[in-house]
Amino acid sequence: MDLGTVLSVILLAPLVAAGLIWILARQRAALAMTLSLGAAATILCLSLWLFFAGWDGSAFEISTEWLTLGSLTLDVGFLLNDLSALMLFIVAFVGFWIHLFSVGYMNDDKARGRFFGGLSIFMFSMLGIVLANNLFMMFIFWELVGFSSYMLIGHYLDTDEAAQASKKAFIVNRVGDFGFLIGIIITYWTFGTVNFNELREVVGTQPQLVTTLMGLLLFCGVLGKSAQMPLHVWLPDAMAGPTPISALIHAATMVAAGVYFLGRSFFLFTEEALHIVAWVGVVTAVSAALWAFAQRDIKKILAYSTLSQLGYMVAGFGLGSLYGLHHGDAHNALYYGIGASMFHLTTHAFFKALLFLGSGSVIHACHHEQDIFKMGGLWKKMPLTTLTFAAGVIAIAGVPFIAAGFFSKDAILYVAMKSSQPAFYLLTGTALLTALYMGRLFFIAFLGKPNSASAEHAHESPWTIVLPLLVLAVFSIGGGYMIMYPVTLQEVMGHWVPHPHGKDHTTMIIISAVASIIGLVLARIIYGAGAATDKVEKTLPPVFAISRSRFYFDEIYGYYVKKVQDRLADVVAFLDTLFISGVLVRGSAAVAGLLGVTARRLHTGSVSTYVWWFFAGLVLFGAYAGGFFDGIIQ
Amino acid sequence: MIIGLEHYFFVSVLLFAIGFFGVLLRKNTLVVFMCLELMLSASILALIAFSRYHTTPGQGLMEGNIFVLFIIAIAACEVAVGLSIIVALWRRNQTVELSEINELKH
Amino acid sequence: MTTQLPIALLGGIGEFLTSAGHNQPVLNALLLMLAIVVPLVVALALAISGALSERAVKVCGALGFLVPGLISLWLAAVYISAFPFGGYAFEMSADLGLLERFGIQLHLGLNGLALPFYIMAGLVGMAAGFYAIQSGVERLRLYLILLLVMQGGLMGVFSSIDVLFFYFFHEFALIPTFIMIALWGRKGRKAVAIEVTIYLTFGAMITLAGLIALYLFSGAEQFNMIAMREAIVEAPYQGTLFGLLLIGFGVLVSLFPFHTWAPRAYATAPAPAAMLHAGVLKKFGLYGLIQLAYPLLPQGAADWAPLLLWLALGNLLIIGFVTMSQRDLKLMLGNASVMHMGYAFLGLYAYSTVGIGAAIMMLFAHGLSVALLFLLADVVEKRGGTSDFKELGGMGLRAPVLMGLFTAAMLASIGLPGFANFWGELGIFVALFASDTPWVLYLSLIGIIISAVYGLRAVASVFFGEAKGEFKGGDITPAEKAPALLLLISLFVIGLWPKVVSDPVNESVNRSFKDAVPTVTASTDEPTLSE
Amino acid sequence: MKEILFHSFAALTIVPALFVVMSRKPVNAAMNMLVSFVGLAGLFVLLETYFLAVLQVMVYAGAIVVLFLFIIMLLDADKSPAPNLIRFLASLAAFALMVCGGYFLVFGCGAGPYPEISAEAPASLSRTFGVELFTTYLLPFQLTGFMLLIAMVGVIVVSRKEQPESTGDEQ
Repeated sequence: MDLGTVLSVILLAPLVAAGLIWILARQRAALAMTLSLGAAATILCLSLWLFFAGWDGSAFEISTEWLTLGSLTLDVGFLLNDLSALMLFIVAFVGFWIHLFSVGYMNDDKARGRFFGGLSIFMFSMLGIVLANNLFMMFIFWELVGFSSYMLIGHYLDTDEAAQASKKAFIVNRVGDFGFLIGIIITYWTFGTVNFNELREVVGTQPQLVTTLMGLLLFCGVLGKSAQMPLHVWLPDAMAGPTPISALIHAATMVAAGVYFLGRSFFLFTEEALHIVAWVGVVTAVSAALWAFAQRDIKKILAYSTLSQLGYMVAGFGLGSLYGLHHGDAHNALYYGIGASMFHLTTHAFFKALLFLGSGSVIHACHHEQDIFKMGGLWKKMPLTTLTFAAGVIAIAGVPFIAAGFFSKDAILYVAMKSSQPAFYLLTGTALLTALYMGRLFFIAFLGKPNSASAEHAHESPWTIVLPLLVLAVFSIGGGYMIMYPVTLQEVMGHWVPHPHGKDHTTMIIISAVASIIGLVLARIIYGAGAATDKVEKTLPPVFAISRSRFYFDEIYGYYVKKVQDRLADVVAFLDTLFISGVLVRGSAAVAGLLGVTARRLHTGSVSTYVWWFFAGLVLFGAYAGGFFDGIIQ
Repeated sequence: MIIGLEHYFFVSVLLFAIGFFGVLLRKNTLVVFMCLELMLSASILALIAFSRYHTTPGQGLMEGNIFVLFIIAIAACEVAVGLSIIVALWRRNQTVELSEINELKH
Repeated sequence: MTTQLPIALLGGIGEFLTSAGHNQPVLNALLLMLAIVVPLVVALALAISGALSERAVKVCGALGFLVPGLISLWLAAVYISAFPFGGYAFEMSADLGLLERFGIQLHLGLNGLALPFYIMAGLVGMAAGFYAIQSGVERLRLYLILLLVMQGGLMGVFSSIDVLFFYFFHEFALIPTFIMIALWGRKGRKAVAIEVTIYLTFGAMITLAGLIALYLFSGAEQFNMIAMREAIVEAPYQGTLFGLLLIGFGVLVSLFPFHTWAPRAYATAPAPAAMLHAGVLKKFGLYGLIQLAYPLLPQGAADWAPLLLWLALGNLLIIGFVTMSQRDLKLMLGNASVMHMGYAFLGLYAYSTVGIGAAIMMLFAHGLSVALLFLLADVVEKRGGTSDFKELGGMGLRAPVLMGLFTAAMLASIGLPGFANFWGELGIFVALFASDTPWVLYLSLIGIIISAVYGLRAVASVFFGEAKGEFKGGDITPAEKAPALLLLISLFVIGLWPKVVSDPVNESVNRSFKDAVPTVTASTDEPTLSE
Repeated sequence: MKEILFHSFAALTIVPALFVVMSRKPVNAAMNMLVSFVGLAGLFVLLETYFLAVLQVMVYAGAIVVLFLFIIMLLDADKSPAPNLIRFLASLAAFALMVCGGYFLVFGCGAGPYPEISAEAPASLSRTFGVELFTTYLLPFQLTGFMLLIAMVGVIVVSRKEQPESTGDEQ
C-alpha cells in the first residue's frame, strides 16, 4: 500500500460513510451509527498504521492538477509531514473516541441519521484541512468544516437558539474567510504558487516578498475559525449544538485548525505580523478567562475556557516565533512557535474533549440540566465521570508534573517571558484565572450536595460514554510525556518545543505551579463545594458585571446587525424601489404614456382638423421651399 | 397685355385656393366634396396650360393632355365612389355634417 | 495515486466516446438538431392532437424533455472525451435559400464556451419539465406545450453558430415565459407579465440592433460566429457597438440598473418557467457577450470597463443589500439571482482567461443552483401555503429531506466548496486581483458575506425554530425530489470534479482570448515554482 | 380679343367657384360649380385643346354635377348652418395666405421668364388623342377601364342597403 492510497482512503472514508448515510440510513439510526463509527475506526486504524509502520517520518507529498482556468491552476494533494501527522493523529484519535461517545449520548435523539452524517462530513473536511498541501485546498476544506459546524450546531432544529447560533457561526466565519481568501489570492499572485513546500522555497530565496499585510489577511481566517477576538462571538453560542459536537468541533479539532494553519504557513508571517498575532492571542486568552466567571451553563464555561486556551495557542505561536527569530540559537529555533502552539493544541485537544465529554455525561445524567448551580454532589452518583472530569480540570489548570497542560502551558509561558514581559504577566494571570474558574466549575457541580431534583436522580452513564472518558483522561494526564506518542510524531513535540534551561527552568515551574494551585485553592475557598448561588455575584457585583458584560461584543454586533446592516439593507431596498423601479422604469413608462395621451389628443377623428394639420404641413413645406429655414438648418 | 402662361397659372392657383378655402370652411360633406372637385380642376387647368406652352419644337406635346384625360376618368370614379360613401354615411348617421362624424377616433 | 483506478476503469468508456466523437460526426450533428426539434415536435403534437388522456400528455411531455437532456449529456460526454476538438464540434449547417444572400444559414455546433451552457440547458430543462409534469396545474397540456417550446428554443440558443438563429431561438424561448407568467403566475401576474414583456423586448431589440450593427461593421461574409471571429472591427466603432451590446444584453441579464424586472418576474412566474428563465435563458446575455462582444471588440470592452465595473458592483453590493431586506422567499431568490450576475460581470470585467473562464463556470453552476432553489422554494410555498418568511418556520422537523435539499442548494448558491459554484467564484476573485484594479477584490468579497447572511437567514426562518403556520402534505415527494436531486447531484459532481467542465472551457477561452491575458506574476523577479 | 375672352372666362371660372364656397345651400353650390366648369372649358378652348374642353363639359358639367344634384336630392340636404366666425376668419386667413403665396410664386421676382406659347397645338385634334391612347398609352388606358369597372362594383357594394343592424340602430 502506498502512502497516497492510504491517505486517500483516510480522507474519503468518512465522505463515503456520509454519502451512504444520506442514501440509506436517514431513517435507520443504527446503520448510520455503524457507518459513521466504522469510518472513524478506519481512519484511526489507518493513521495508527501509518505512524507505527507505514510512514518513515520524512515529508511526503503527492499532488494532482484539479482545475485549470487560463493562467490559474488549482492542485489537490496531500502533504504529510511532522506537523500534519501530529494533527492527523489528534483528529483521528480524539475523533474516534468522540464518535463512540456520541453513540451513547445521542441514543434517544430522533435525527441520529443527520447527526452521524454530519459528523462524518466533518471528519472528511477536517482531514482535508490537515492533509492539504496548498492554500486553496485548505481554503476549500476550511469552508467545509464551517459548513459541518453550521449543520451540527443547528442540530436541534426546533430551538431558536440553534437557528441563531448556527447562522452566527457560519457568518462570522465567513467574515474571517473574507480576509483569508484575500490573503490567499495575494499570496498566489505574489509567489505564483500556493503550495506550502514551494512557497517555503520561494520565501527562502526571496524573503522580501513576504509582507505584513499578507500575513495579517491570512490571520483573518484564523480569527474566524479559531474564534480569536474580535470574531470570537460565535463560539460560546455554538454550544447550542449537541455536546459531542462541542467536544469534537468546538474544542478539540476544528477551532484548533486556525492554529494548525499558522503552523503550516509560519514562514508567511513577518515580525510585525507576529507581534499582532501574539497580542490578539494574549488579549483573547485574558478576556475569555475573565468572561468565564459569569457563566452558569457548564458548556458555556467550557466554551470560554476553550476561547482562552485558543488565545494561548495563538499567543504561543506568535511569541514562540518571535523568540525563535531573536533569541533562538538552537537548530529548531524557527519552529519554536509551532512547537509551543502545537504542543498545547495537542494536550488541549485531549483535556478539553475530555471536559466536554464529561459535561456531556453530566448533562445526559441530569436530563439536560446545564446550570452548574443546579447540580452539585455528582461525585457520589457518577464516580467515574467525576474522576475523569477531575483529571481534565487538573490538566487544564496545569498542576505540575501530573498534568499534560502543565508542560504545554509552561512552554508558552516560557517563550512569553523571553519575548515580551507584558504578555508574560497577562498569560500567567490567565493561567491563574483558568485554574480559578475551572475550580469553580468542578467544586460547584461535582462536590457538595445535589441542588436539584435532576441532580438528585443522576446516575452513571453507559460504557460507550465512560470508556472514551477514561481513555482521554489517561492522555490528559500523561499527554505531556513523549512516551505516549508514536516515535514518528515526536519531532514536533520533542524537538520543536522550546524548553527552559537552568535558572529559567526552576522559575517557570514555580510560577506555573503557584498559579495553578493558588487558582484551585482560591476557587474552593471562594465558591465552596456544591454552592447553589454564585458568591461573587452577591458580594462583588461590579466584578461580576464586568465579567458578564463580555465587553459588550455581542451587544455591539447585535446593534450593528439590527440597527446598521438591516437598516442599511432596508434603505437600499427602498431607494432601489423608489429610484430605479420607480423613477427610472416607471418614469420612462410614464413618459411614454404621456406621449401617447398627447398624440391621442391630436387625433380628434374630425376630418376638418386633419385638414388643418395638412395645411400646417403645407405651410411648413412651402416655407422650407422658400428658404425660410436655411439659416436654422445650416 | 399678352396672355402668357403665368396668367393661366394664376387662375389655376386661385381656383385651387378657393377650393381649399371651401374645404377648410364648409362642414357639409357634399360641399367639401365639391370644393375638392374644384381643386382637381385647378390642377387640370395647370396641366393643360403647361402642355400648351411647352416650346421645344418637334416633340410630342401630348403628355399633359393625356394625363388630363386620365384625371378626368379617375375623377369620375372618385365622385361616384365618394358620393356612394356619403350616402352610406348618411344612412348610418342621418347626417352629412363633418363635425358630427368622428368615427376615425374610435 | 487513487485517481489511477477510476481512470483505468473509465478508460474503456472514454475510448468509446472518443471514437464516437470522431467517427460519427453526422450522427452527433443530427443529435444536435434533434435536441431542438424533438421538444418542438412534441409541443406541436400535443397542440394539434385531439383528446388525450392525462397520462398520455405526461408521457409525451416527459419524452420531450428527456430527449434533449440526454442528448446534451451524451454530446458533453463525447466532447469531453474526444477533447480537444479544434474550435467547434458537431457542426452542421442547412441551406435556407433566400436567407443565404444575407449570410444567414441554420448553422449548429458547440465549442467549449457553449458546452457548459448547453449541458445546463439540457439538465435544467429536464428538471423543470419533470417538475412541471408532476405539478398538477390546471391546463397541464398548454403548460407543457409552452415549456417544451421554451426548451426547444433553449437548446437552439446555445448550439447556434449562426447569430440570427442564436437570437431567434432566444426570442422563441422568451415568449412562452411571458405567457406563462400571465397565465399561471401568482398574485399580481398581469402587471408583472406586462412589465417583463416590455422590458425584455426592449432589451432584445437593442441586442438585435447591436448584433446587426456588429455584423455590418465587421464586414464579415457570413452572419455567424465563426466568420465574425475572423473579422476586425475598426477602433472608432468598437466603443459604440460594445455599448449597444452591453446595454442590450445587460437588460436581458438584469445588469444594474436594468434589473428591476427580474426579482418580481421570478417570484411571480410558475416554478418551471422561473427555473428555465433564471437558470438558463437569462444566461443568453452573458453568453452573447462572451462569445461575440468580448472577442470582437476588445477595444470597446476596454472603453466600457470602468462603467461596467461600477454597474457590476452595483449588482453585487446594492442588490446584495436589497436581497438582505427581502421578506419573501421567492423575491429573495429572485434578487439573489440578480446579485450573482454581478460576479459574472466582474469576471468579464477582469478580462483575462481566468476571469472569463471562471465567469462561465460560475454561470453554469448558477444556472443549476438557481433552478434548484426555485424548485425547492416552490415546494416550500406549496407546503406552507405562502412564501412569506413571517408566516413560515419550523419546517425542518416536518420535512427533513426538503430541508436537507434546500440547505444544500442554498449553500451551493452562496459558494460553498464541494458545489460547482465555488470554483467559478474563486476563479473570479483570483482574476480580479490580477486586473487593473486589485481593490475591486476587497469590495466584491463583501458579496460572499452578504450572500451568507441572506442565505442562512432564509434557511433559518423557513426551517428552524418552532413549527408555525399551516403545513399541507408531507415531506418532499419522490416526484418532486427526482428533478431536485438531478440538479443537486450535477452541482455536486462538478463541485468535486470541476475538470469535466473547466477543461473544454479553458481550451476555448485560451483560443478566443489569447491576447487578452494580462501579464501576471510580474512581481517576482525569478521564474516562479508554479508549473 | 383673346385677352377679353381670357378675362371673361377666368371670371366665369373664379366667381362661381367663390359662390360654391360661400353658398349655404348645397344645390346652389352645385349649380355654381356647373357654371365654373363651363368657364374652365372656355379656358381650355383658348388653349386650343378642344377635345378636352368638350370632355370637361360632358364629364364634369354633365355627369358629375348631375350626380351631385341627384345625391343632394336623395339626401334632402338642408341649408347648412353658418360657420362660426373664428373658423371663417381662420379659413379666410389660410385662403389669403395661399393666394398671396401663389401670387408671389407666379408673378414674384424669382418667377419666370415663362416660355412662349408653342406654334403648333397638337392637342387641338381629337385624332391625336386617339392615336396616342391606342399606341403609347394603351396599357394605362385599359387599366383605366378596369378601374371604372372596379369603381362601379365598389359603388354598388358601398351603397347597398345595410343589413338589419341599421334597423336595430333606428329603434
